[in-house]
Amino acid sequence: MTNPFDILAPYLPDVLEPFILPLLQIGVVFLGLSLIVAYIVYAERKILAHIQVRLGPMRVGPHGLLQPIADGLKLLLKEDIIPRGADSFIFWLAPVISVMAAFTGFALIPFADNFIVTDVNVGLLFVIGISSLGIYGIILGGWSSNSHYPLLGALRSAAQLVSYEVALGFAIVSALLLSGTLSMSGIVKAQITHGVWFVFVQPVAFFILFVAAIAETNRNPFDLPEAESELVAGFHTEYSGFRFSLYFLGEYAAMILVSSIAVTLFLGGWTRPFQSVGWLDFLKYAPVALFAFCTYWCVAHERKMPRAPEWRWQRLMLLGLGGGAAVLALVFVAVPPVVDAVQGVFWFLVKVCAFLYGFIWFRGTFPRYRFDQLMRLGWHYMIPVAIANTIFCGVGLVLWRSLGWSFAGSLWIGTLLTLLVALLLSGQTEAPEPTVTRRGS
Amino acid sequence: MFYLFNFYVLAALTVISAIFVITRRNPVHSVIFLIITLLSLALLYVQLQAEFLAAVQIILYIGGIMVLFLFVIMLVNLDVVARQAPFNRQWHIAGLAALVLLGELVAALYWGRGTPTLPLAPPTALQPNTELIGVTLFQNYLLPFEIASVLLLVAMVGAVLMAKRR
Amino acid sequence: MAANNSSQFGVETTVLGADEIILNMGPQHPSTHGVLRVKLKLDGEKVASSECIIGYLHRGVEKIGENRTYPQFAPYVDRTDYVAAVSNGLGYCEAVEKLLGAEAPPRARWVRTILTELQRIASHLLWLGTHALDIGAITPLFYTFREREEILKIFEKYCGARLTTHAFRIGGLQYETYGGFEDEVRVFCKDFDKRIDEYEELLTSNRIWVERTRDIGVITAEHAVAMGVTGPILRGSGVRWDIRKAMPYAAYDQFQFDIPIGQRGDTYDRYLVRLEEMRQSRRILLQAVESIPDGPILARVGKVIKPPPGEVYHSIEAPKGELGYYIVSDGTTQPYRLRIRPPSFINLQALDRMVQGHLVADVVAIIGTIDIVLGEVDR
Amino acid sequence: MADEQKKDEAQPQPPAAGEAPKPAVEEKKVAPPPKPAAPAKPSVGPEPLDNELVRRLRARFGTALGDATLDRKQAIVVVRERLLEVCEYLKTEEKFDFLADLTAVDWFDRQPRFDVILNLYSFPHNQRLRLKATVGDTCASVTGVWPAANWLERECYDMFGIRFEGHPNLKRILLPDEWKGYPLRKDYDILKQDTDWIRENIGIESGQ
Repeated sequence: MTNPFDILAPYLPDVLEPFILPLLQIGVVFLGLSLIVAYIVYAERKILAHIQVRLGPMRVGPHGLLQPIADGLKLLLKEDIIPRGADSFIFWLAPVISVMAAFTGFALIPFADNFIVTDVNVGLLFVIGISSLGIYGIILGGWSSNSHYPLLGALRSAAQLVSYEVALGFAIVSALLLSGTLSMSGIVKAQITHGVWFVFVQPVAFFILFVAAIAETNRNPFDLPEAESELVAGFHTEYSGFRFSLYFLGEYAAMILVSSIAVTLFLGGWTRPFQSVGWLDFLKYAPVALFAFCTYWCVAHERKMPRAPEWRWQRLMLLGLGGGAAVLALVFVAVPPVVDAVQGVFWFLVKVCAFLYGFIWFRGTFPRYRFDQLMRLGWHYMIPVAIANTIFCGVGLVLWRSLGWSFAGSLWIGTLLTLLVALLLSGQTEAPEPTVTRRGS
Repeated sequence: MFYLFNFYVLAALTVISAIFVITRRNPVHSVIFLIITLLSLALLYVQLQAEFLAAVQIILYIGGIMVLFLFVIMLVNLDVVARQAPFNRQWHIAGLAALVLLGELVAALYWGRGTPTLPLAPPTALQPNTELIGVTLFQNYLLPFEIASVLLLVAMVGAVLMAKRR
Repeated sequence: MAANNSSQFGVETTVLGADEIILNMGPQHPSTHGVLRVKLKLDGEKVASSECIIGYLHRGVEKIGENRTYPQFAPYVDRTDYVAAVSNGLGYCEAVEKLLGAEAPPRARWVRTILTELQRIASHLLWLGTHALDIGAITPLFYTFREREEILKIFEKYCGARLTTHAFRIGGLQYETYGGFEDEVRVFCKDFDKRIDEYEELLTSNRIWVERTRDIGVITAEHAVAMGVTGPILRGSGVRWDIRKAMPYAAYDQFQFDIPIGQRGDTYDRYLVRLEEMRQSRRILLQAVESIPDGPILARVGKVIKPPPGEVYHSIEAPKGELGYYIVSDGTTQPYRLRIRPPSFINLQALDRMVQGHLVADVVAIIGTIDIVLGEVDR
Repeated sequence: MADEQKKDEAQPQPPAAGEAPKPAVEEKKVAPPPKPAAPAKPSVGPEPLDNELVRRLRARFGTALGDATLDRKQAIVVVRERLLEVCEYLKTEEKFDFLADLTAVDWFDRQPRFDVILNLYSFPHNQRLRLKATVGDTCASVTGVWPAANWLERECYDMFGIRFEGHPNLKRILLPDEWKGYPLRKDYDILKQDTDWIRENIGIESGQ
């Protein structure tokens, strides 16, 4: 549990001591996140493009790798429009709230066992509380634009967030019951002590958390607040330029935040898969494999590029990337402490990325719910199932603690009971039967 | 020193934004200042090392109740005249009440001068206050807690009933 | 709140009574498919009634028709329903042929059938992509456009144009088919069945899709007939009526195909009907491409088209419904009166009944399911 | 070319049943008997029509009907007056349940000036019939008979200025409400367009 920044501690003046280290970490997280967000947008465009048999960005840099930077510059340089009749102060404030709420939450996320800005003992509550402030960015932005599409989008968004927050809360409660602590790193440690990720004993809670997370971040199929066929762009219709990019940043940061929460609560945070299984130790060289693959990919694609001189920079860049990845891979292999040091962050990011991929995948696959259907799903299915799950999780815990049954087994009994409830709830609707006949004429 | 500085900043923020809450003409602005008041209160709780209270304050008041306030204000969509009209018309009575309260406070502080100050608890002693609150609520005061929750339920059902009847 | 809202554009709300609101959609709205403006009267959340305000794209095509000779007007009909230009051309050319008392030679009729069925598929593909997009599924659009591209390539190779093709001439065809035409149609048909399965995989059993379309915008058979609705909407309501069968034109009497019908008359049924129609069109294509007869492609209609006095009404089953041309000739080279019976225009009339009692979000789905092209509604 | 005169092959089935089998290919070759002897070459130009339907109509409405003709094998019946009654009869008794189209033709120097054209279709009989109502500038509205006529009559009013009496909402549909003139009349040409409206509402000078 040594914080890498503690090395600096002796050299700092006493008065500043409590500030410098967190500020450094905040800086790392903030800058890193901004970059990650930019590249998540890139990844989204690329993945969606490949789902939709397109290429996606290809022009700026090799395979469009510099596209996010170009986009960022473009957004910064665009004219900043405040609509006439808008409440300019709130119009200015709203995107800031949105970004702040999303970024502040990361202060409490344990990226690794030694990399967390501040480990508060009510960490989880704080993350949830602060991320729930993000809704103000949406409501106020929609309201202050003085236009109908944004207002409708904001109202929808607020109703949606408030509804799904309940289900989200109940899903979180079951993870809390299992770990017995509100501290984020404590929850991960509880999963290490139990030797099992909570997703394997509380799949229903995980599922509810996942669905609620999609709803909370206004992603497809719950992207009603920004349904472009109905509300143009929802609450940020009137925003342009830098303010718009702030919203964009906030939205994607919120996506990462909820993914991080889900990973911390249910997917074992920074631990590698099956940490208790000794012979899987070779998995710690997964970063090496990843970077080696990057090198291979870069080199392979460089060979496919045209030899024309105007492609020279693109080729050089790709080779440079590949070389960098190769160097990293070599360092990992050559210096074992380094590879051990990045384990936590690596696995954490891998899991978060898997989540984000799911978000993008859904966007490419699903149609959009109607508003009343979304509400019905939330209130009629998600919340009752979440409550049932919490109760049966408690029952399972009692079985485990008092009767001495096995941990996983007793919780699975609870899960099965929850699934029964879910089945009863969903039994009310019948499956669609095809009604179009072709024969005859 | 640092904590003192923090305290004064937060206290000033609380008071000033509270004043803004009642002087703004635009209800949405009032709500925003109310949020700031509540937020700085939450930060004051953090100063007192009552993190749980602070978190609950944020989640419940700021994340929940104030959102509904905003929601209602936007839905009701007061017309322009009503919005321009100040809703704090009873300056005199309010000022009088505030003066009385101030006098009371001053008096209490003045007469209470002699009582010994409470010792500051060492930070470590307060560490697991979440558990403490849990124990207090669910063991020592279980009955009042449950009664309070039933009361809230009754209020909610009543509100739904009244809304339905309309 | 409504300080700076123009009444013309975007959403405008006016509070009428306690729960009555007028909501204005369009003409510049992403999902009204052009410049349709719909005024919705809302009762709380539900739509009480609606009024379509159209004409933003009115170009006076019928008046133009009275001032052009018969062949000169043919390209204009491509611009009415501009996503199904080939079908428009077929209807017009056949109407004028009927007026002349001429008939296109068999080879021309076969090629016309093939191109028109390709156009039906293209039009339905465009509809499917945009309809799914309206309901929030972004991916089908790219899949359907991939296939539509193949069809447009065939059009381009055949007549040099992709969208407003002007593919046919009065009396038959101007161009002989290019080498490999049949093969390309065959290749397209070969893949196309699997491609429809792909769309179905994304949508048909998707729970969200079903919930968004099932029992939305229901129109019963009686109402559909009373409102003059034709095409897939009429068939979705369970009326097995298709002009290709009822009054065969071109070469449709030579091919085997079925007319799919729905039962409930809702958006989901219309979706299934259109998908099945694409499959049936593929069937027609496969039969037609195997049996194209040899022979001339243009009947003897003379250099100057000068029909004897009289009048004719000829209608075909366009992708969107019954597309009719009513032409009155006074014996000169220009029509005395030329009327286009636009399927979109008349189908749009049923919108009011279809949206009543639904939510605003459903209006988007219902406009999508009617499959209008504003160029044809407004002409 | 479809033969649209199949009067005697009645298959009275309600359209709603969805099972109405449509006469397909082979029926086309059966020559409909009531038609006057089919000419060897394609019939072009109007010729008088006298079949069961027309006789029934004449028996019922007498002089309200004008000529009945067959033009390019398509039946046309001229209605001079009592249009609404004729329509109601055709819909209820003769099962012309579908109004395919309603439009008008301006005969400029004729009195009465306009023909209102109603293209009817019967699902049970798979048969079309064209009614031609000769009218001045007012005509009875058939929206009560076929609701589909609503927009079609509005368009007709918009383009020809024919007033449809009894229409629930007779106002312009394609052109702006304040537009002056009726574009499809023969005495309206492009120089007569409403330049004032364009100047006021769009703020440009008309290019004509």
